[in-house]
Amino acid sequence: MSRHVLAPTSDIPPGSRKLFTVKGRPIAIFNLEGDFFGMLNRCPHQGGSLCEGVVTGLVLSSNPGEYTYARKGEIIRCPWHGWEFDIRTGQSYCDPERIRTKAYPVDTASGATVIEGPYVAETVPLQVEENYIIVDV
Amino acid sequence: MNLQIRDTPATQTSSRLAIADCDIHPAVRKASDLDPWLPARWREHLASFGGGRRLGMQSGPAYPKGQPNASRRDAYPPEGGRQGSSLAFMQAQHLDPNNVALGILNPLKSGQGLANPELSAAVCHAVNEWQVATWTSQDSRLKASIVVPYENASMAAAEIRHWAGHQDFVQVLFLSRTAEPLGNRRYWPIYEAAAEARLPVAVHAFGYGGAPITSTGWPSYYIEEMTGHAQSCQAGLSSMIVEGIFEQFPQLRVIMVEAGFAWAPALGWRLDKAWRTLRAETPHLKQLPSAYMRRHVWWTTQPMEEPEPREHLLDTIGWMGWDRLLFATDYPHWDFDDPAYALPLRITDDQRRGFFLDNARAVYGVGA
Amino acid sequence: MNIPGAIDCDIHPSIPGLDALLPYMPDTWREIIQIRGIDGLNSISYPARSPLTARPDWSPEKGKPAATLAQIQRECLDPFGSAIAICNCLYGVQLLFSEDMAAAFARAVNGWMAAELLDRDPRLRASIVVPIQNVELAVDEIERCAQDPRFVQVLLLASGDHPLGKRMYWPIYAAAARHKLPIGIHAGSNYHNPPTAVGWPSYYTEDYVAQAQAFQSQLTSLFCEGVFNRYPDLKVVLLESGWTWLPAHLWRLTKYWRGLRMEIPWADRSPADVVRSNVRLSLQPTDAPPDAASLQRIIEHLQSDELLLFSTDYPHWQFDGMAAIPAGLSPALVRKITVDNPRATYARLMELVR
Amino acid sequence: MNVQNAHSAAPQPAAASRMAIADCDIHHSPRDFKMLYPYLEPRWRDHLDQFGMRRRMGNYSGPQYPKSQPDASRRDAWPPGGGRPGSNLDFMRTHHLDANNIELGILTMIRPHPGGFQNVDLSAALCRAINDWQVAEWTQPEPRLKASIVVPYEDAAASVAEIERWAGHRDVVQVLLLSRTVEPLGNRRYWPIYEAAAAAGLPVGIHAFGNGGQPTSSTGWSSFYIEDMVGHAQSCQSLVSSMVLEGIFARVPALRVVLIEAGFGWLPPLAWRLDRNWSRLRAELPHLHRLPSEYIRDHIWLTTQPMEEPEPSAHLRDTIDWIGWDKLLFATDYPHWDYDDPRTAIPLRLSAEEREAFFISNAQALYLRPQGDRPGTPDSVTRTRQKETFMHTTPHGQEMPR
Repeated sequence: MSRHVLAPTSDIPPGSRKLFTVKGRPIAIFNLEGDFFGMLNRCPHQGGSLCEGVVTGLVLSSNPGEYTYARKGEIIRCPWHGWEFDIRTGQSYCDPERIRTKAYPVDTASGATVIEGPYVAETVPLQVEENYIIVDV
Repeated sequence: MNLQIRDTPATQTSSRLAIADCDIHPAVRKASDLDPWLPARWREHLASFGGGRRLGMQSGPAYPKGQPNASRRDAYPPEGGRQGSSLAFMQAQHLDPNNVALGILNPLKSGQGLANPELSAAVCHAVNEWQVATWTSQDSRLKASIVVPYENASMAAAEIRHWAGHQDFVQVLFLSRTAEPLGNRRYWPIYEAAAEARLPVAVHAFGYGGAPITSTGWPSYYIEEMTGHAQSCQAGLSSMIVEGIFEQFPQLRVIMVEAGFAWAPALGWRLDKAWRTLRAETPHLKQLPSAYMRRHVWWTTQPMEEPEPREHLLDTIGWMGWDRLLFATDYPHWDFDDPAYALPLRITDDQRRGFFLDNARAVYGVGA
Repeated sequence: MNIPGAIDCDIHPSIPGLDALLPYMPDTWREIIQIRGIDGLNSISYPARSPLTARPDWSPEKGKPAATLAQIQRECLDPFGSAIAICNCLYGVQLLFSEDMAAAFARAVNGWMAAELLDRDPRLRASIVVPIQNVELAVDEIERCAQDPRFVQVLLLASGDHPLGKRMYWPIYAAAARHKLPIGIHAGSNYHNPPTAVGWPSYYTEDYVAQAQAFQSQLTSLFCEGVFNRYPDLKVVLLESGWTWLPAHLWRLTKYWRGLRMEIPWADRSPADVVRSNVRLSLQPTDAPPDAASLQRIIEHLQSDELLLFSTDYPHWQFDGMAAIPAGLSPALVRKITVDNPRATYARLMELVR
Repeated sequence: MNVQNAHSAAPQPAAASRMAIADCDIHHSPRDFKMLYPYLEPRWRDHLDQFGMRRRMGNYSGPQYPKSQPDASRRDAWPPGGGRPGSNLDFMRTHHLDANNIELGILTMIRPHPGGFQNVDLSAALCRAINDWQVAEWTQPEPRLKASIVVPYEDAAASVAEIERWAGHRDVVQVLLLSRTVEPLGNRRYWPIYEAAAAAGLPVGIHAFGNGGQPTSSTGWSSFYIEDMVGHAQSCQSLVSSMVLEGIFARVPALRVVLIEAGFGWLPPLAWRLDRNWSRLRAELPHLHRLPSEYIRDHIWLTTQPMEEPEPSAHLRDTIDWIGWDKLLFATDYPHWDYDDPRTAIPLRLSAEEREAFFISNAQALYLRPQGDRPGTPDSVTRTRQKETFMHTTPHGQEMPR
């Protein structure tokens, strides 16, 4: 496993996402209110590109006919079959234990730290005053 | 409605006006009466599977009737059997005392509307044979209707062509509640065959189309079903007019049977009004809808509407035309109209004769 | 077969005729029925003489099959050795349009059942026929009959005016749950809708085959509407459904649940889980190929040995002789189907069986 | 679609290295409905402008049950230049045909399929227009695509005329109906359509959906879209029963039927149920000379999407064994949301022969067979296997009327 510097945090403002390829793997990075999360961009069902799905909340119900809306912006729906995944964990809503897309730990670090290493920065130009998104792959 | 004390009806047949009764219901005494004309394959089929229709009950009506067999309690033949099953008793109770000069037989439970298309055709054919053998050949006042398996047009047309030209058959019979509205093209081959045979098409209320009696679902009570036939028949007649069968078959004549008639003027007005606005949708129509109605459609009278004051009915008939109504009793059913009481109005002799007899003779082409 | 303690979960006594019900009706209805000349309420779901309606050796010369206690004992209870048999009366009460008339007929059918059969053979139990035309009246009838522990289930038909999951029907489920009564859904229709989703067929055979599709639709509805979320202990028993359609149906329903869960957010368990906890199916007919190997595979597809409940479907002609249990089932599974599963399903059965 | 991923995506092998496949359910549509107008007589353009389509349901446009995604489509299938998914041939080529190495794509027009419109003359006119449009704008520019002709199926005579108009056209490989009809599809009103299709050597495709005016179940209208979708399996079971039992396959031995987008897992239990009940009730159906399952085996094909997804997935092999590996036609349903991806759709390890049959050769055999060479019955080997799986012995004697 190695740590990869993906982009400045300012590239992915809160509520947005971006797709990267790291070690040949497509990884989608999401910014939820300043926290960053990464998941393999492949739906475990049939391989749909999750990053192209819609970010939604979760409609829940404790009783038929009652609707509660929770976790606004924290769920990604596969653009093909609409399966719902928790951006924070990669778990599917319907069957969280068995159906999940791989989650990758994401961190942020200051430019100064990053320049110290040991990170794989690939093509990202680094600046001391910036913060960077780091993923372990 | 029936509160007024009426004159005692005339008792002497000879002194009474001869009438046509355009809706008489003959019945089989027992199911096996049809056996002579039903191939063994279908007798066995009926014994095993019955005659399934598009309703849940194996036999009998969807809505329980008001009286057994929906018939007058005084109409059981003395020799036994159900009401309407004895020619002798029908003659004695109805044809002779009411001076019926022309009686049109409309058999119900005749194989029409059975789900199995070939069974429907086979039973209809047997019923037609039975009408001749049991009724019209025994009493020349009676004329028969060709019952046809109308949900299968090619079979129905074949049955019409089989009987075309037979003196005892004066119309083709449909039931009103069909699988699709009556103007639909699936039925056109039947109208074509009827027009070709110069036979009017009678549409008798009832039937087994599988759709609820109202457009808003199944009501709860028999009274709602009975009242509902008027709405159902308006829908059927609108369909025939708007889909253009009278343009396609200019010789076609249609008789609405046992659906009442007082709804006809308002329906005509509504059709005309809507068509004036919407006629781009139906460019195949060349005249006002009411004009087709006026020219191609007749109504039997029973169950007569009974407004108060009674004279309002004169307006209705005036709007429809005195040549459009064909008197009918619905014998032996419980909602029978007695000719002595059915039209207690001051009208001209011509009107009376047309209403009770001449209109029927004209439409059926049956002379004096 | 003759398995000690077997519980036959689906037999069909016939109401001998309309006259048999009159003693169980109040004067008003007795007179109305006579004055109006009402026929017996016989549904086209089982034409009187169709080969399926009664096995040849269970078809009397005169009268109806399974219409007397003696017939039922001689042809069904004694030879199969069942400890208990549950009577599901398929009289056409559900076909009626008048809610009040339907309620009167339902009361009469249940009254007849208790007096003519349950009182006279301790092996018999029955399902409550309800006037589903009016949910309040149906609940009243459940409350009335539930006082008698020999009524062990509420009986509904596979096709009616609306899908059974609709909330309008939930008071029925509340009453059933209150009294530990499973809901038995039996093949049949009130024919207020066409018997298939594509219209009216020409033949009876199509109608009967289509019953399996009706059960599939009802299972979809019960799951999607969340009936078991609200009534987690409620059991639904699909009676005379053919049952081999179940695995394939669950595959499809589960697939769509994964994609459309947000439409029915209360659906928090997979359809297969819900079926395993809440739905049971009677054994006859078993719509399977004749080879035991295929049947084994189908059973494996069920992924549970708790779903099937033994039934003869007497007097319907589903098998010959004593072959009520299809060949090839393991003895352990036969024991589950015939004894353990019915006992686990019908809570009220155990109150009397001990 | 705020994501840029030009160089990313899953590591896909180049199209050239992937197996060529057939996709037997691709949904194209005009970018705008009015793009059909040039193919339509002025009388009907005016009519549509004023009166709309009238399709035996309440909604003037759109579906009865709101879909789960816009236009019921994959979110990534909207053409970059605008227009609805499936409306841009160039984008379909790069996004789907090239990417998935589709060698044979069967177009199935359902957006709209006018076959069930209440006004039968409009239905016929719009069917003609759609057929002219799809040949001119889709199959002629793109030879990998073949057309299914839409026909006004509630009017058999008009349908026959349309079939005869296209018979022998190299771009036309199928006659297309929808599944939810006014009466069950085995009803005699539809028989002239089957006879004409068989005479023209064309299979009849029956795609799930449509509005016959009946509720979506035998027990009335359901509440939810998921019920509508799941319910197609029930509707299609009923229509298969109808076609088999009402005797159309006995009457037209050359008829081939393809059930499209209705699933297939339900077919074996249905066949068992049909055989079982026919053995009991066959006195009602003397026009049948063989077991229902044999008619099914010889005359019915099914597209695969939406694939059943049992767990464990090995159960799917049983199902396909029961149906026959020669009867399934791979389909994606592109661009719809319940699309099946050819890379992941079938969760089984297939032999080379199975893979070939499933993904392409079954479709080629069915759709590309030269004129006049109709398969009346499949070869005897598959038939024998069939009998072992479907056939139910009759309890009262083994003899089948022939």
